[in-house]
Formats: sequence, structure tokens, C-alpha cells
Amino acid sequence: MYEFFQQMLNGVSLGSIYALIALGYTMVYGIINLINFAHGDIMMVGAYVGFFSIAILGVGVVPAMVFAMLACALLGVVIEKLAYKPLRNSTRIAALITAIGVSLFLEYATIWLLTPQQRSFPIGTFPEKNYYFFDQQLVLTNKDLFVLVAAVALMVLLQYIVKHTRIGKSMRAVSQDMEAAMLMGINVDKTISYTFAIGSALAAAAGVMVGVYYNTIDPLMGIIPGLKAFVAAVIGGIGIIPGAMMGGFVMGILEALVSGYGSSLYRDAVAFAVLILILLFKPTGIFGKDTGEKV
Amino acid sequence: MVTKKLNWTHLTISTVTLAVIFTVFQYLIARQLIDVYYQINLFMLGINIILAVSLNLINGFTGQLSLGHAGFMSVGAYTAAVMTTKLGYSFAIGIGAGCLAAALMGLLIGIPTLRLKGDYLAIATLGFGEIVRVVFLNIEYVGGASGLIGIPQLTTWTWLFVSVVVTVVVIQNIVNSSYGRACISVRENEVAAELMGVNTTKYKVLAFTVGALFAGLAGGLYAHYFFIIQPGTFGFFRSFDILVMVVLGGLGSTTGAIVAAAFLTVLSAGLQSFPEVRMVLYSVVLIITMIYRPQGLMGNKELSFRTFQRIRGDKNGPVVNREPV
Amino acid sequence: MARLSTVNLCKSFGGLSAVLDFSMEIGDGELIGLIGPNGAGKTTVFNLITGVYRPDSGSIIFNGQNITGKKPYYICKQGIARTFQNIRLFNGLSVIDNLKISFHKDVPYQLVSAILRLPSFYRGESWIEERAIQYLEIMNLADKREELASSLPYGEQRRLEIARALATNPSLLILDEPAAGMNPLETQELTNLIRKLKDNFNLTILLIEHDMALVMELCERIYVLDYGRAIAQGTPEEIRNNPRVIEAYLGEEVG
Amino acid sequence: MKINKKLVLLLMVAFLVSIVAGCGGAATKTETEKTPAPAKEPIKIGLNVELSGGVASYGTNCRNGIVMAFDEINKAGGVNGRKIEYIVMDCKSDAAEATNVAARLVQKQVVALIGPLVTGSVLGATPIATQNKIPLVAPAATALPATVDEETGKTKEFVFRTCFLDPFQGGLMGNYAADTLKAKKAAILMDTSTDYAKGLAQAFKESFTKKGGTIVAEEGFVKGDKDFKSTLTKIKNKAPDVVYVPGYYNETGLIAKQARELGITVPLLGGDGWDSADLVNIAGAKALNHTFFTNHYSPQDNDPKVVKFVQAYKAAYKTTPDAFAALGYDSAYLVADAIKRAGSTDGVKIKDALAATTNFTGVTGTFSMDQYHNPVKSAVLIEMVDGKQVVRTKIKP
Repeated sequence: MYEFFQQMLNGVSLGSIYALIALGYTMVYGIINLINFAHGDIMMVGAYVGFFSIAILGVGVVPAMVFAMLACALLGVVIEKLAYKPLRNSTRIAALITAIGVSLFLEYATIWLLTPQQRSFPIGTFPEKNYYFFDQQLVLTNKDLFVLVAAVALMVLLQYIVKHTRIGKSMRAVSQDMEAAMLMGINVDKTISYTFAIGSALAAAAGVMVGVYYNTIDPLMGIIPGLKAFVAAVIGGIGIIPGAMMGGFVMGILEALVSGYGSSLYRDAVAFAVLILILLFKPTGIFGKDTGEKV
Repeated sequence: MVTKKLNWTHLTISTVTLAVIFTVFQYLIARQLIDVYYQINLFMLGINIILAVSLNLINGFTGQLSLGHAGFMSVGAYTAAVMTTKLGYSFAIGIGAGCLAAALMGLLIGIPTLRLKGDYLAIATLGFGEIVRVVFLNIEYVGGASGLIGIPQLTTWTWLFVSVVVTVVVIQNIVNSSYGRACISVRENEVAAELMGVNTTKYKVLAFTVGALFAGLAGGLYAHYFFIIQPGTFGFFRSFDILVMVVLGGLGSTTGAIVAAAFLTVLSAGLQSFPEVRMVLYSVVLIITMIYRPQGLMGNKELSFRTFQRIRGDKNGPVVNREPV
Repeated sequence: MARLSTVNLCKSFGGLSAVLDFSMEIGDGELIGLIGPNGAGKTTVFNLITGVYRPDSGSIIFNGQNITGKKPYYICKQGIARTFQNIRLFNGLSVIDNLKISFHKDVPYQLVSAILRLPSFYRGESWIEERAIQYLEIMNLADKREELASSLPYGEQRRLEIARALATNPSLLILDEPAAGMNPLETQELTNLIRKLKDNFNLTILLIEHDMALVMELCERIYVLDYGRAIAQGTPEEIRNNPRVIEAYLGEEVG
Repeated sequence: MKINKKLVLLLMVAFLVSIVAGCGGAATKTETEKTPAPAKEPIKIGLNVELSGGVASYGTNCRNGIVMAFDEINKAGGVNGRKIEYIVMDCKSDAAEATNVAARLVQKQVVALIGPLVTGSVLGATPIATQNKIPLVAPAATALPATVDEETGKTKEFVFRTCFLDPFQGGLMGNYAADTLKAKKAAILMDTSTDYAKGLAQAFKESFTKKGGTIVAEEGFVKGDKDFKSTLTKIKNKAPDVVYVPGYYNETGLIAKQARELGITVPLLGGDGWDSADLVNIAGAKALNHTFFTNHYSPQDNDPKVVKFVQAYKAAYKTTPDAFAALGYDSAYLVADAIKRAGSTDGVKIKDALAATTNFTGVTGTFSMDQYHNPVKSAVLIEMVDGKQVVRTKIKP
């Protein structure tokens, strides 16, 4: 019985990480309808910025995260301006292929510049503490709590930005109808830049947390979590912020249960199978609403 | 535009050209005038052409973005290799089984997933590719992660050459027929196609199945040239490699796919010692192509006898498609 | 006998009724207009009839056969063809290839013959090509056959769309705002063309149009939609004088 | 222009005939004569190593060891009066790429190949070496099929290795767990994406159960995994006395860390894949206390040859050499030694000299080649104590 609860805890902590990444994913998709494949790789860049801030500048985790968020916000805006903006009016396939291109560019440029070696955060970067319950049967670490709290806090913040701020209102307008928003005097370019800046900053925060959590980072670290987070975003209904959070938890718990009671070797396969099933039977996700295609 | 009659002149020229190419390389290989390294690249080139041309049917002509082509390739490779290595069948039967297995997989995957549109389809096929990889990874019978070893090297130049020619001819003949036009109409405007009586799902599945069949062929040839196949060889990066060829060459141009496959194979061999540079270059090429020339280098134009006639200023030659701007 | 009848068609999107209890009957050889203010649900009715949308309830009977909820390609094969409000040509294809696709549903050879280039393939292709050229000639587009569809001027694109629909050999032709964006001269030509087609091809025609002059001149009967409901039907004369129609078009003023 | 249809058909038939004829032609291969190089020209040796991809750090360290050895040999006057020229190429940790690289090195007329490191890639490169009659020395391919064809049981003529085999080190650990650590119940958590780890797990299981122990759990993970908590939770509930974790340090480091977090305090055991300076960085010194692994050598060894090697390596590369650097270093000396003994750069003669190796002394021990081209050599058993490697025993086969 304790094992089951421990597995649920494992799932929630893994799920918070997916949720963190999925938030940015879902936001960018919701507003400009682009699967930003590079999101996981922006997360990786964030992790590296955080790593160098800690390892070279010797700052703590929180300032490192701020640096990473600023750097990646800028990176996100640059990527959008250079690669995605010219394609805003072309086919979705062209935009998707470009996003894949950007993703690989970030991965391999990082390998080129920084070697493919795995790096580890200096020991003691994060003062670790374990809490044991029920005669050591249940374990919770402060890292788990940190990630969970961060994910919830960022979700609330994001929800607030989108629902209650000026820029959030512009974002929602752009997501409804880009042309109409433009006609209503909304600066669409600026809004999209902000979207990318916020989404990428979220990715960077996630990256630093993943780095601290697992203590290791490498140039290809963004691929699998990025894909999993995408699955999470789809499960929750892509474009819906609380949905991404829930999707993340669903994925995390699912994986924990597959590893705990089945075989961890099929964990990734199960994740993708769920994705395909969701896409087939409820493509709008658990929280999504159906909308018909306009003819 | 399709010719109304079989053009014997063109057929003769094609046959002679192909026969010459075949014989020259056959001679060079048999006499060992080109060494192992160039042979490997020659075979890789042929396999890449099959992959690019077959993916082009799905991505380029039918307009369905598939990121799982390496998955179909691996199904073909494993099936063919198991048939020859474990079950003792002949190479021809192995290759045939590989093609069929891949085509069947294309059909099975195609029917449900093709209800999805655009980027969702892309993600679903990517997921499919990963699932196939994980499954092979966990089957001990085919060697698990370390792969199936000890596959005899049965892919000869003849096999490869004939396979490439058959792939190109079959796909070109499909594309230049009413069935191919139905596929293209799906790409151009799915709603309109459906309303003009084209069963779009059927043609998407057709493209997927035929594309998968030839990917399986490429897989079988690959397995029987490189002695060993591992699940990792058929990951997302290989799907991506093939996609780059198709995108660069022109979505919807078989000639373009061939030229790009050749160019990128040679480039990749040249950048052997700088794998990161190769990938950085690929990704930049992909982004720039999409921004400045989303239809690819060749667009949907084909290099054919008609093109030559036009270059010569042949007055009888019909006007070739002008490029979409 | 009715060529097409719809019975109590309903369709809503996310709780918003686009079409409500819409019933209509079109006799063989009639030329019917469907009018209504913007957003009244006219195009939705077309999408329901041609199978793009599946109705929430109600049924559609065509030539005595229930085609409710059938796929668009199937409905096309039964003899309904349409054009679109916003032109939907196969832009990357030549004019003649746009037309050839319409013949695909009757393709006279197998896929295998195409792959092996058997004689039946060449025979079939010449049959398709000859037919395609015939339709282009009728629509006066034959000299543009090798041009890209997207490179045609607007009026010709409209004509090509009609040609493409005709080439599927329909008994019911549905035109969605065929005169949109045309000048009065072009509209007049179009009116004549529609008449001519109706007679030559023995067609039943259903059209949506905002150009009242065209509708009143051309249509034998008119249905009026407002907020998804049919509010009136009758001859052009009756519609012109119907107070509910005037109210729908002009708002509260009359009421 | 009118063309006679019969002529076309004739041509097509001729084409088909040429294809069929070609099939026959391919079988008749002619031997190309290699002209012997003039004596003063350097001897070319190809390094087919993993400089990128999954096991990049092994390849890089191994290359460092090889390069250092050849530089020393050249400084001492070379082999048979000729300098050694090494050509380094990256096989990207991929089997097909390893084939390709081997072919490219052969094209550059190398007389021997060193690498690749991991067994899968060695299997990829083997056919090229065999076809061209060039010996291949695998510094770290510890899985059985690297030198022996599993189906026929025959030794692969041109393939040699300088490391011990998986059954040896896995069995060693199984005995150690049962005898010294007094374990009754063991759990196995292995990297199923490598033959190496699977081989180790198999050998461990056999020797441990032979000593009366039971295996309470057998779980797997895949290279690149980062989260092992669910699997570890499962293992924890089986309450094993030891957990055997064959795999490579990137993952095993994380496993050690997460196992300790979950409250698994029993000894963790591993193989030579654990050996890396990064292991401590990833897991932290504290988590690694109470862990043991088998290895080819230890830099802490006070054998003068080892001390000298460690000093020279530290001077050249600023880090402590790991086992892969040591194996690379030994492989390079082994190849040079064989060329010297063969007195020739002919592949077949070098191969024969390699097979006849007896009492070769390297930093990873003194060994002779057995009939399967495997060195018969000792292993060390290392315990991690506060982040430092401490040699517990040195075991002869």
C-alpha cells in the first residue's frame, strides 16, 4: 500500500516537471497555433545558462533561474523574429518543419560549442533534504516540493497574466483572430514577441529546475521531456493553461505506474501510445472544447 | 501533364542511360576499382534515394507531414533480416516480406491516424516511430538494444540499382495518373478534393501504404548491406534526415528528392568527422529553405525530357507548369 | 418528384444554433435561391447537404435516397456538386488538371494499370483529357489549360470552379455566391451562363447570392434564412413583398 | 523520329541480361596487390573511436590514452625504425557509422585498427576488418560476441581485445556479494540498451545464485533515462541486501543518488562502466559510500608502471586517467609490440603476432591472448569511500 502512495508521489514530482515545460508549450500553441518544437531545447539552453551562472559566477539557484529566464526570453524573441515570423502566413507544415529545424539547430549548436559531454551542477547547489514518513516507507524530498510549488505558482502567474493584464488580453485577442486583432489596433508583432518571451522564460525556469533536480544536463536533454510535455499539453487540451498542468500530472503518474507495476522499458512507448489515442478519440484534450472547421 | 501514349523514344533513351550507368558501376565494383568506402556511400546514396522518393509521395505529393518514415524502414529492415538470418529464407523472400510488413504497418497506422490533420498527424507519426523503436529495443529475439547481428551482406549493386529504378518508376507512374492527381488534390485542398468525389482518406492511406512499402524496401537493403541493425539507427534523426532531403529537393518533385538525396549523402560523407556541423548545417538549410523557398529547390517541377525539349526551344513541346509563386 | 428535400435539419456549434429545423424541397429542374443576412446559416445548409458537416438531427433525401451524414465524396458521386464562397481551387495545379480530378471518381483504369502503364491506362487518360477539354471549351477556358489555376484572373477562377463542379456530372449544382466580387457586366454574363448550363446539362440548381438583382432575375423560387431558421419561401415576387423578409434585412425599422 | 519497337524490346532484354550477367560478375573478386611502402614511411594506424554520441567520454579518454602511447613510442624511435602515424575518426557511438569509419580508415591504408570501444560498434566494424585482412583491436568491448561468433563458436580471425570479459567481472561481483558482503537477496537494475550490462547481469545472477543467493528483482532502464524513482521504489519494497547496477556512469550515478534519497541504504554494486570522474559529480560523494564496482585498473594502484602512466597522463590532459584511457594506452602498445614482433606491416602477419601475445605487460595488468583472442588478465574491485576509489582486492582469473 505504501508502495502505491510512494509511486503516486513519484508520479506527481515527475509530473510537475512535465507540467512546468508544458505550460510554455501550451501557451505558445494557444496563441499562435504553432507547435514550438524547439521549446524543449530552449529549456536545455536555460539549464545551461543556469549551470554557468552557478558554476562560473557562483550565484545561487534563484538568481541563476532569473538569468536563465532573461536569456531565454531574449532567445525566444530572436527565434520568433528570425525563423517563425517570416512564415506566419505560410502553411502550417512549413512552420512545423521550421520549428523542427530550430530545435535541431539549438541541440547541435550547443554540442558544437560546448561538447556533447554531460555536466553536473556543483554538489550542494541545492540544499537537499529528505522527509521520511511511516517508518521510512514514504519519502518526500524538498526538491519535489520545490518543483511542485514552482509549477503551481508559475501556472497561477501565467493564468493571471493571460486573464487580467493588458498584454494578456492582447494575447487572447490574437489567439481568437489575428487579423481582427490587428484591425482593432493591437500590435500583433509585439504581442507574439511577448508570448514567446514569456513561454521561453517559463522553459528556462523549467530547465534550471530539471538541471537542479537531476543534477545533470546535456545538449540533448530537452528532446524527451519536450516531447512528453507536448503530450501532457495535448492531454490537457492544447492552449489551456490549467489543462497543461493536469496533463503533466497525468503523464507523470502514468509513467510512475507503468514503471512501478509494469516495465519501465515501455514507459516512453506508453506515453506516445496515449498521445496517439488521445489525438484519435479526443483531439481537443480532456479540457478542450470541440470547434468545427470553417469551410 | 501525362503523355497519352507510350513514348518509345523517351523509353529507349532512358533504358540505354540506365543500362550504361548500371554497367559502368557494375564493372567498377566487380573489378574493385572503387574501394569499400566509396561503395558504402554509393549504397547509402541508393538507399537514401528510395527513402526520399517514397517519403515524397506522402509528404510532397499528398501533403501529409510524416515524421515516422524511419519507423517503416525499421519494420522492413527487421522483417527482412529475421527472414534471412533467423528463418533461413532467401534474400528475395526476405526483402519481399520486409516490404509487405512495412506496407501493412503503413496501412494499420494510416487508417486511424490519417483522420488527424497537419501538425497532429506529424506528432502522431513521430510517436509511432518512437513506439516501433522501443518495441524493437525490448524484443530479445531480434537482439534488443544491441541489435540484430550477423546479417549476411546480400545487397548487391544489382539489387540496389533495380530497387532504386523500380521505386522511382512506380512512384512516378502513380503520381502521373489519376490516382496521383487524387493524392495531389488532397494536398492542394482537402475539402475541395473530397467534394469533387475524391475519397481523401483512401488516398492518404494509399500514399502511406505505398510510401511505407518502399521505406521497408530501403530498410531490407540497408540491413543486408551493413551487417547489423540496431533500434537506435532508426530513430527520429533518421526520419529527420529523410525529411530534409524531401524538403530541400522540393515537396512534390521526384527529381528534386533524388538530387537532394544525392547531394546530402555526399555532403554527409564529407562532413563525416564533424557530425555536429552537419546537423547544424542541415537545420539551417531547413529553416532557410522554408523561409525563402518553402516549395524546395525544385518546387514541384520535374526534370524530364520535356524540360530538355523546352531548353532546346522545341516548339512542339508543351509548356511546362509554371512555378507557383 | 423532388430532386432534393431536407427535413428539419438542425446543426449547432458549441451551443449556438447555426441551422434550426430547416426544411426545403427542390423539384427536378428547378432553380432555387437561398438568401438571408450575413451569418444566417446559408453556407452551413450547403455544408450539411454536401456532407461537410453532419447534421445534429433531420434528414436529407436526394433522388429518393437518404444521404444524411454520408461522406462528401459519396454525396458527390450521387450527383451533387458545388462551388465555394471563397474559391477553393487546386492552386498549384494547371487548369486542366483541376478539371481532371473531377473525373477521378469514374477513373476507367486500375492502379496497377497505371503503375505498369498498361494500354488501359493510356486509353483512360485520353478519355479523361478529352472530357476535360470539352468542359473547358464550354466555360471558355480551353486556351488557358496549361496555366496554373492560381494565376487566372478572379472571374476565370470562378468559371473554372463551376467547370470543375460540372465535370463531376451532377444533377444538382450548388453555387455559393457565384457573383461575389464581380462587376455588373460580369454578373450579367454569369446570369446568362447559369441559364445556359441549366438547359444544356439538364441541371437542378441551388444558389446562395447576395446580389438581389441576380437572384430575382434568375431564381424560380427563393428560401429566406434568418438566424438559422427559414422565415419565408416563395416566388421572387412574393419574397420581395414579405414583411418578415424586409424586417430581417432592414432590422427593426419596418416593424 | 520513329523508333522500331522491336529494337527497344531487344535493348530492354539486353539490359536484363546484363543485370543477370552482372550478378555473376560480382562474385568473382580479384585480389588487389598492395605495394609495400618504402621503409621510411610512417606506419598508419586507424583510430575508430566514439568522440560524439552516447559514450563520447569513453571514446575521448581512450583516444587520449592511445595518442599518448603512440607519441611515447615515436619519441623512443618508433617501431622497426618507422614512425607511427595515427588517424583519428569519430564513429558517433553508432554501429553503422563504425562500419563506415572503418571503411574510410581502410581506404587510407592503415595497417591496424584500434576501436571502436563498445561491442555493438565493434560488431559493425568487424566485417570491414575481416574483408580487408586488417586486425582490429577493441580496447573495451567486454561482451562475448566481440571476438567470438556466438552461433558457430569460432574465433573471429582479425578481432582482438585488451579488456577482460563480462562473464568474468559479473561473476566476480556475484561472488563478492555473496562471500564478502554476505548478501542473501540481490536486486538487479540494468541498462537494457547495452549488451554489456545485460552480459554482466547474467554473469552476476549465475554466480550469485550458485552461492545460494536469490535474485528478488530484475529491472531495466534505457540509456538517457533520468528518473528511476518508480523502479527504485519497486526494488526497495523487495528489501534486497545488495543492488547490482550494471550500466554506464551517466545513469548509474543518478541511480545511486535517487536510491539513497528513497532510503535504499544497502550496498550498490557495478561494473567498469561506473568508472568516471563524473560519477562523483553526478551522485555526490555521500550517496556513493557503500558502493563497489569491478574495474580494469585503478589509478590508485602503486605498481610503478601505473604510477608512471598516471603521472604522464595527468601532465598531458590535466585529469586522472580512467580505465578507458588505460585500455587505450595498452591497446596502442600492444599493436606496436605486435608490429615489432611481426617485423612487417602486413595485416595477416600482425594478426598472427597479436594472437601469439604472451606475458604482455601493460598498465591494466600482464596478460596473454587465449585462443579466443581474449586477454587472460586480472581485475580490481574498488569501493567508493567519500568520493575516492579504494582498491579492495585484485583478482586473478
